[in-house]
Amino acid sequence: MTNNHHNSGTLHILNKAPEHPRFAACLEALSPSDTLVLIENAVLACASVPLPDQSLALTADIKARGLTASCEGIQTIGYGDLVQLTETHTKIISW
Amino acid sequence: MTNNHHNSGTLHILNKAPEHPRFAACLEALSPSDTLVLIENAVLACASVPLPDQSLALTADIKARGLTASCEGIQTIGYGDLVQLTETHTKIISW
Amino acid sequence: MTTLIIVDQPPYGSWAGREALDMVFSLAAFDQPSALLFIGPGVNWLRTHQTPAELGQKSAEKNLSAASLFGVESIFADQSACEQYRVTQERMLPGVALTSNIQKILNAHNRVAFAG
Amino acid sequence: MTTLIIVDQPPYGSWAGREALDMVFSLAAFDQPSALLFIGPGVNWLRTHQTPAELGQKSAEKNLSAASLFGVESIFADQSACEQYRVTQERMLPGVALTSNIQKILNAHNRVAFAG
Amino acid sequence: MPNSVVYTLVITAAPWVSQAPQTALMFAREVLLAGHHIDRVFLYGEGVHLASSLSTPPSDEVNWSKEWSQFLNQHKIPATVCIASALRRGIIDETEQSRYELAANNLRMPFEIAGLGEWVESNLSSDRVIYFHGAS
Amino acid sequence: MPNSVVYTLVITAAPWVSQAPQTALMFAREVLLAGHHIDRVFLYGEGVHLASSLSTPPSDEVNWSKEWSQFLNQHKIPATVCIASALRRGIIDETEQSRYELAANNLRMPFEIAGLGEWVESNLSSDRVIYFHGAS
Repeated sequence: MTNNHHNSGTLHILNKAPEHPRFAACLEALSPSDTLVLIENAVLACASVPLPDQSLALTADIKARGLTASCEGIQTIGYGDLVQLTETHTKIISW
Repeated sequence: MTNNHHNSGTLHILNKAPEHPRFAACLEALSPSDTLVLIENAVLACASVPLPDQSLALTADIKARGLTASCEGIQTIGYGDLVQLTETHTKIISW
Repeated sequence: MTTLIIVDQPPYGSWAGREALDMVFSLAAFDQPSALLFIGPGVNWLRTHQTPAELGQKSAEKNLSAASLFGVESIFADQSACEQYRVTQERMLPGVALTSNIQKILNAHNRVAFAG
Repeated sequence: MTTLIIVDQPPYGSWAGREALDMVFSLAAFDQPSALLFIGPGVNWLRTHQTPAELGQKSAEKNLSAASLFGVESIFADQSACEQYRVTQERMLPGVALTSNIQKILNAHNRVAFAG
Repeated sequence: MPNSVVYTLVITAAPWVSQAPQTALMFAREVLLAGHHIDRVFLYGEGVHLASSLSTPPSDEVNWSKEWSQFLNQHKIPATVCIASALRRGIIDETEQSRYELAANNLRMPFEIAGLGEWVESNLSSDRVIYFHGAS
Repeated sequence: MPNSVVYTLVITAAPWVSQAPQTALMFAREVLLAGHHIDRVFLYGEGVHLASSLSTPPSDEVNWSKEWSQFLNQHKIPATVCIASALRRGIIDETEQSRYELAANNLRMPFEIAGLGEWVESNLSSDRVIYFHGAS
């Protein structure tokens, strides 16, 4: 999270629950060099579906939903880290 | 559509597109004696997914979406027919 | 004549679940029998250890815990959705009846509604 | 720098698609390059013979037909969604480019957004 | 009329977002045409926006709030807006305006603000309670 | 500051319906903390309800409209409400009130009503345009 150089991949910000059609659409659109941040309802995926390696999840949303124990396999970040990711990625898609 | 005696099955009114999780939930909940009415976005199912025999669809919604030709396999009804179905069914679920 | 209210939206991301609970609380306040059914991602309401302070929202868990106090007859949950979301027995609010037959629950209630 | 607006909601049942089109029309009005991508049930925007008079809504088909007049660069649609919803070539608005590679379309545009 | 049925209609989604208020209006007209009775229309959740007096769609579009209001007035059908849903969403009548010292009110006539108790009562007094939800 | 980035934030979903305005506010605070700049906040579609001056949640709940308004005032960030979205949904300022002869206005300060042209301009003048959508 600390490097300041620009990333050529796309930053995908996903806030939908895994059942929402846009969840699958987002995962299909992911290229290997992209980064995926799960926020809001999307963090429920940590407990339920396999996620690509380049996935991160917002800590506050995980804690709210009682998912801290279920999300041990995924890197969690704060709102400030999310800002930093939007700084290092020139291209961002909110799903 | 003309019988006036009460129907013991449930009338299901479904307005979600086939991708919406509630669409599948509704179809799973359908008992053989139930009736399903597709309205609004749900009429898109006529063009895309197999539907149970007890399905009806609202004509106005089909026409709006240019689906008249695609919906030939399904019985279509007007708003007045829908009212009549709510009259003959004592139990109704809107999905 | 028990009214069954279905919750299929998860907490925090939207208000739909809270508005479903308000319906159930109102029925109870007027001594009308009511029950709740959680399906799909709605079962995430039932997980314990929710700590939403950082989001600035009140706890959905506490909100729901009031249900049995307020006189809601039954709280049902779809077993396969609970398994899918790993809402296991030891991480689940007490008093929830798991079901693998939604159709049966729906047929057992005369009035069935979603909040939105 | 072309802005790509994605539509994944069908017409009439919600306003999301119309608000996506308004974004594209605004870009065009200010001479900014824009494109549209229809995915999922959003491809139902592209079907001809829409007659919504009975619903009291304006035609989504006519709304979209204005897109090329207003200077929208490209209209893309997901081929498999078109097949799923039987939006066949003879029942499709003219000027739509079918794609089987959404990722490529997204990568070709610097700014990509949904209306809601 | 022996076969007359008493309906309550509940609308939970907003105009210009969903088709729910439109479908509900088409349905309501046919209910009356069939000789039935509408006990009450209840707006809940996002549905409360239908009761805004300030909605101003383009002049070539139907104003669903106005259409509903005319229908309710014409047939003297009571229409209730859930108070908890309305306050959060900024749908305010004169009483709430003065209670909360707000600068304006925006509840369209003949809608009235009241609690979910009215919905509970409709559940008891109506033969059918029909819900009109949003599509998303 | 060589690494300062200029942001536009677009909110397309309403408070007390979605989490979008909350997430957007947390994000916006961190943008400023990181030394970046917010060029504009743009409310579109359902997001325009965030600009209602009449939202009155229960006193033990956060008032997201008020929180946003205080944040915008404190940091002198321009906030635009899309006029087409706002008029349909009954979010009205004094100008539109008199233009359409409406009984009230309900736009919360410092939000201003303007066209999508402001969004187009932000697309050109900002380094990043970040969207906050609803979850349903």
